[in-house]
Amino acid sequence: GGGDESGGSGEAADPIAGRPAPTDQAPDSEVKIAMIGFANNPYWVSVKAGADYADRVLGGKKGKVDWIVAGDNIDVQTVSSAIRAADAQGYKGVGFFIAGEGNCADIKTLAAKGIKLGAYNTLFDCVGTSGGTINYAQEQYKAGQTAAQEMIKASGDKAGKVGIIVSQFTAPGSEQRRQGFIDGLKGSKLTPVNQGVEAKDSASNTFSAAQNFLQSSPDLVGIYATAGGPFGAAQAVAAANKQETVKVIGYDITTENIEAIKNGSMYGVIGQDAFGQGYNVAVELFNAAVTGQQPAQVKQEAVAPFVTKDNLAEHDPSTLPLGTPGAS
Amino acid sequence: MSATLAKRQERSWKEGALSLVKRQETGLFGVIVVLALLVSVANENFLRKDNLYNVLQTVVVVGIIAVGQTFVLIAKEIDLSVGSVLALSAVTAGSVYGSGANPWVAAAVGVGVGALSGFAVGTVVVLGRVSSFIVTLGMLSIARGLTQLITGGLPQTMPSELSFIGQGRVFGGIPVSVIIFLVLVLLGQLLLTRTVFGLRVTAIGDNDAAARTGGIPVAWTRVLTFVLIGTLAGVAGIVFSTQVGVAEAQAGLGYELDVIAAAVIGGASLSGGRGSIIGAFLGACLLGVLRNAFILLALSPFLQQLSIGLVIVLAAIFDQWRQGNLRHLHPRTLRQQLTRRKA
Amino acid sequence: MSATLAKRQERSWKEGALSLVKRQETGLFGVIVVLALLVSVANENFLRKDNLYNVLQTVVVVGIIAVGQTFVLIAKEIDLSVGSVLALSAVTAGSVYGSGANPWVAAAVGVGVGALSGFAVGTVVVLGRVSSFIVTLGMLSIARGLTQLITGGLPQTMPSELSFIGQGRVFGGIPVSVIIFLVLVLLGQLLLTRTVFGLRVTAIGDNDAAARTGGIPVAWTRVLTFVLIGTLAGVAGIVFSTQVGVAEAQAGLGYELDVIAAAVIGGASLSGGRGSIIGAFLGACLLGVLRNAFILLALSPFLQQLSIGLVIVLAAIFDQWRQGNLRHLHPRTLRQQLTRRKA
Amino acid sequence: MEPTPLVDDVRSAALATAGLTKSFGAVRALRDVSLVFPAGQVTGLLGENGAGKSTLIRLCSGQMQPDAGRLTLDGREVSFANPLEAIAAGVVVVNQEPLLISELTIADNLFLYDLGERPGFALARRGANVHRARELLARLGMTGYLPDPSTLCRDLSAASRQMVDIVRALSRQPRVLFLDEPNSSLTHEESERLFAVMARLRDEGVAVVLVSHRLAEVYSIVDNVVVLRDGTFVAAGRPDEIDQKRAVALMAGEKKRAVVAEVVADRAGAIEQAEVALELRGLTGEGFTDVSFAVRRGEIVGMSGLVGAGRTEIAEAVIGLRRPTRGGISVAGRPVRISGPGRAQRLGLAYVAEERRTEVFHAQSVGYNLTVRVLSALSRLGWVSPRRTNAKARELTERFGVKAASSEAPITSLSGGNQQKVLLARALAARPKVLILDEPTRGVDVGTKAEIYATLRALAHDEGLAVWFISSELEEVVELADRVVVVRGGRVTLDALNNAGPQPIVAAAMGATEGST
Ligand SMILES: Nc1ncnc2c1ncn2[C@@H]1O[C@H](COP(=O)(O)OP(=O)(O)OP(=O)(O)O)[C@@H](O)[C@H]1O
Ligand SMILES: Nc1ncnc2c1ncn2[C@@H]1O[C@H](COP(=O)(O)OP(=O)(O)OP(=O)(O)O)[C@@H](O)[C@H]1O
Ligand SMILES: O[C@@H]1[C@H](O)[C@H](O)CO[C@H]1O
Ligand SMILES: [Mg+2]
Ligand SMILES: [Mg+2]
Repeated sequence: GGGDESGGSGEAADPIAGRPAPTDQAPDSEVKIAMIGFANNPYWVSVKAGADYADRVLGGKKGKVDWIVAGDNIDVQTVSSAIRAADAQGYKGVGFFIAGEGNCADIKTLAAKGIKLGAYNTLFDCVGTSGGTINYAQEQYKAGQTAAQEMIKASGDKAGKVGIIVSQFTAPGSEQRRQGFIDGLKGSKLTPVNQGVEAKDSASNTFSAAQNFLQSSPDLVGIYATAGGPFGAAQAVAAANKQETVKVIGYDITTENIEAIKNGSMYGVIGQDAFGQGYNVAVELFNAAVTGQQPAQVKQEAVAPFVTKDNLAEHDPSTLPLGTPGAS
Repeated sequence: MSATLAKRQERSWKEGALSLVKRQETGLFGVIVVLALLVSVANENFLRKDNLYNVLQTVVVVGIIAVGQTFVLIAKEIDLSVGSVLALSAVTAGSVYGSGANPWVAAAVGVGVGALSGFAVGTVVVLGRVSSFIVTLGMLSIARGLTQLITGGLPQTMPSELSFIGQGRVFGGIPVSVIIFLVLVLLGQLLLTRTVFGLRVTAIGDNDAAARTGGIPVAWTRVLTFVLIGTLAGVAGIVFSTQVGVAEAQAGLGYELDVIAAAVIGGASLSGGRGSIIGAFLGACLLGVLRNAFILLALSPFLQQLSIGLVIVLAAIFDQWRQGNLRHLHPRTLRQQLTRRKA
Repeated sequence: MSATLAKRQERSWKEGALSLVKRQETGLFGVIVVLALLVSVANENFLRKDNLYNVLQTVVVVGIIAVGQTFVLIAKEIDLSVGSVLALSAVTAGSVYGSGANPWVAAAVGVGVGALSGFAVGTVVVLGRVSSFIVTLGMLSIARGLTQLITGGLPQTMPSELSFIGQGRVFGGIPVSVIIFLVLVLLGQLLLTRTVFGLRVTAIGDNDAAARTGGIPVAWTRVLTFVLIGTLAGVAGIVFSTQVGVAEAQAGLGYELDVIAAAVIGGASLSGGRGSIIGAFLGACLLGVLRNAFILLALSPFLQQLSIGLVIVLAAIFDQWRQGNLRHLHPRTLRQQLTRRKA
Repeated sequence: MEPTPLVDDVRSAALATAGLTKSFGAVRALRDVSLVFPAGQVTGLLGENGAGKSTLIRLCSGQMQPDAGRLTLDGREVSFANPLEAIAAGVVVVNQEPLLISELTIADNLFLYDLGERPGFALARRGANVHRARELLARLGMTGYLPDPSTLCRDLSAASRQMVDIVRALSRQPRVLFLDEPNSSLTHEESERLFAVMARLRDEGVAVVLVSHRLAEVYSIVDNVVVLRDGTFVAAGRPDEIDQKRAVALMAGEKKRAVVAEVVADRAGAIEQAEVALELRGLTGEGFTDVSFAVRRGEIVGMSGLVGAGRTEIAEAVIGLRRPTRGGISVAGRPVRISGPGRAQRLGLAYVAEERRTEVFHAQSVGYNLTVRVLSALSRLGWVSPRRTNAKARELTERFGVKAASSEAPITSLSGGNQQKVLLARALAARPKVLILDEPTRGVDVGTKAEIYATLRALAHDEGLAVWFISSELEEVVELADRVVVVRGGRVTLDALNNAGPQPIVAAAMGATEGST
């Protein structure tokens, strides 16, 4: 957990423009928000940064945001038991990475008890219908389609094969990105090598999967990685010296991916406002807990910029102020 | 005099009925109580009824299978395939339901698939004379592969008619799944200590030759033991998937190790013959309490993983110690041993 | 006559040097060749030099540890902690480097941590008399927990000076990691069959009592065996992490089962005393070829998992058969067995 | 207070064997044995270790199938495919090693057969079984012989375990009851109670067969004795026809005595001069007390005694596998402390343990088995030289006449006798000063035995090796030893030149009261 760190660096901070503003209403007593996440790839750095920043912003308003790492296996059960434990600890709001529709069962039971629940990373209709407060994420299917169009462009409209690497077939977000991509390729000269290979958000697994694709398909023109560790695929392409012919498209504006974009081994990534998944969700939960009001929209779509060498300057978090929309 | 003797013997029988399992279980229970008190000092939420139900609910799935694993370990075998079989049962139930079947039929088919997997494992172990470690290692892959083939990797919706199994609560808030778990633990303990089958399992694990000459159907008992754990994995699969309403292909990934840990912490011996269902129950609870405590105390989940590992090793060392197998660790003996080692 | 006898024995000794391991290995090699031919009919890329290197490269990590696991299995022990120890070594190296150390020192510290883990396991096994299954099950959790504590779950950058280990190629395209692997296999085979240590490992696994009576330092040899596999897991961790340039906390998750599968397919016996490093190498290759074939043939990745499970079970059954342990499966005997089972 | 009958439905029967024969590879354990075990009588089955008594019992009770021969029960020919069939017919055995489930209670073990007969889902009647067990014990007059039947067998002493097996056998309504050394771990008092039960069974018409090496006790109950030697039937008769002395003579055989006496007399002088290679002074430990004797260079000491006398423990203490609590050991005149087998080896002691099963590396080659103890000598810096290993293996196979296809042949492809030669060769590979052998020819055929004897004699008498062998075969001790040491109950009861034939050895081993009938 990060309660201790946020205590250390917890001097007050100003809200970020262009993001939900904390309510002016003052709560009677401290309002604790739990943000449940994981720690298996660099994507989480930004989510946690958002949650920690929200802690500093809300600190002056009797708000407190705790970052809780639920474990190392991202699945419905693990998330579910972390949500229930947060409830048992008396958190007024719980934000969590939604691992599947199954987590809506918890939203339903806890919302009925008056707890505010926020889901991030993937959009599900059930969040709203179960009484959730906010569901903040990129529209993943659409992102997949974007990736397909960029891939077609990048390959110069040549015919060829594309390798697909997913986190797990059972991870809904990753799966929507895969579906969107496959549908997006329809009608083009690009065809997927197969349905895809699982890499469990690991750069090393992504690396070996990419290697297999490079070897098995001499007509490979692209690799699409839907989840954590896409820079592993870039490494494989660079190791095979095929940056020119094989374009790698992945997700998340992380240090490692930016590095790969800079050195040319990766063509581009799609962002998903990971910072906002921590910050926006925490602030909205706080507001709802204090005011008792739901936000206008439960389902909120995050911006999903496509970042390449050409527009990197507008999206590089290392050169922009913390929390700038579009830079994570 | 004969009457008092009879009474004394009566009492000693009752004492004896417990003595088999006594020490490991009381030790374990003590550890859990101390841990719970410590945690509740730091966070008064721990001992809230809700949280305790919550803890129990998180151990249900591992615990149900640990009941079966205890039988398997007592029979001097092991089953590594339980996590995959759990998933296979769940997605089978989901997809049978998806193809239009009655929810109860779907659940029954799911559990049946678990039993069948166990039967397959048992048959190969008995007829192929292959160690169950290897057979179930293979089954772990096979069942997972089948699971993914069935689902195409996508979650299967579970019938909402069954959702009370995983989500329902009765008697003022006790989760139905917890009740199922407790009933299975009780039945398991009875099956182990009070039925012909249970004693057969103990016999074949303790002394295969004696069991054979004693006329016990050794091969068949072994097969049935695997059928039992397969069935329980199937039940766990239904509980697991109705908790969240969907059956996922990666359900139960890596659970085999948790299940074995629970059974071993509970006193089951890898060398067969010994084990206790109540012990396995407490073992599963200890793991659950540890996990919950780490979340409640806002400690790193990584420390949690580390300490679970330590608990497993310590439980095993404790078991060796209470069996008097650690006398060689007396300082004097140790010195001798060390000099001899160099010899 | 004595001279010709001597010559015959000379020759037969050399033949013999192979004979111990011969059949499992030739059988395995045959299976791999047939499989390769079949795949190459469907996809001519398979037999391309590049692809073969690629296959080898994907098996390097599992293969290196399988060398150690073979020793451990021969000593009648098992090590489930290898995947976690791999990760621990890798992230230790990464974070030592991150704190400013020389790349080589970092790598050495990483490998050293692997060796130390092995030493810890071995010591508990020998002194605590706890089965290595349990100790390494605990270590699996402990090392993974440490790994995550060190990294906070985030990848550690590996020194680019070491990237040639995972990524470099020499002699016209042979990956450096493959060369490291092959050298370790060779050294492993020599260590097993040509050194006092290797022959002692065989002795303690084959017959612990006889080894003890024969003056072999049983406890110490056992500890060293775990140090060996720990060290190899450490080396594998360095290779693994330099392939991608980062050491991840979840590296090697679940590898223990792959490693055991490779060793067992290669002829190592869970009952100790038997096993072959070349066999383990081939076992790892078979798993690699299977995985590669499924990609090349664009078959479902799910079928792959299923068929790997089948291969594990079939390999074990084959092993039982060639040892003549399946005579009871003759139809007549079988009938008797079945009737007796009911008895 | 008249006890109810032990056997409810007495249909007394006699068991007869005709031409029973059984071989284990080259070992002919039983040859053409025809016998009758009459109903209503106790028959004592006598014979040296390895005479074939247990084999005979196994053949009669379905535990093994004979190579040839027939069984008749009550005049009807029978054959038992497994022990259950034999039990069903009333032929029940109390084995030398009780087969119990340690984790179940005494009651569970007494009614273990129930578990096979009743359906698996049925309740196990554990409580009822405890009552049944108490009743059974009361009926047998054995309450108090055992802890309460609800006790786990894991917590029982060796004697109680033995007693559980006995009670279980009695509960099976035996018509023919074999007791294979049932009292070896029982105290005198416990044996007497057991004998009282046997007497009652006899009176109820059961055919009781008793194997025991405690002759005095046997003679206190038997109606008949049968003597086996080397797997053959030697004699049968009433105790007054074959008294204890005669039985010992029949069991031991009379041959070779003269020859041996001469040989030993010949060498006695030379040996007395030789220096002491190994000496035990008052050695005491678990299983043996105050053991003192010496082995000189060039001398073969044969250690005799009954199974369980504690000889193995003495040897293991000398070799460093056990820790003596008192007393001392000297090697070549120097007092030494032996911390483990490695140390013993460096002091020039070599040891071959009694069971081949515990000594052979089963999955390995002949060459490996020959050289495993001298790896250090065959290696440089930890690397073993295949050339030198090879040469060593070849030298050893030739020197000891091991018949193997090659030194790379699996050890399991060798006959038992050749495996035994491999073990002997392995022990000698390190060129020890003292060779300690526990049962060196157990399960070895006659021809190979002779070869092994010749080799040992040559090593001792020509090369000055000190040999100490333990043997339960009297003939072996008489034939091979220069000096005999007899152990009984963990104490040395005889230490003398081997020139008086078998009788004093048997007497010292069994503690038989000489001349009593
Ligand atoms: N399963 C077996 N395999 C090989 N040889 C055997 C086997 N069982 C017995 N023998 C051999 O057969 C011979 C007779 O053995 P048996 O056990 O019948 O002797 P015994 O008279 O019961 O001796 P003891 O008094 O030591 O119990 C011995 O030489 C023994 O080594
Ligand atoms: N580990 C032990 N602990 C306690 N008692 C033991 C142990 N091992 C053996 N004994 C007992 O010590 C006595 C001597 O047994 P042992 O087998 O050594 O005799 P032996 O003379 O070597 O017989 P054998 O003819 O079988 O070689 C027996 O009564 C046995 O039950
Ligand atoms: O893009 C994100 C991250 O890559 C993370 O690995 C898990 O979920 C995906 O949606
Ligand atoms: Mg016998
Ligand atoms: Mg002995």
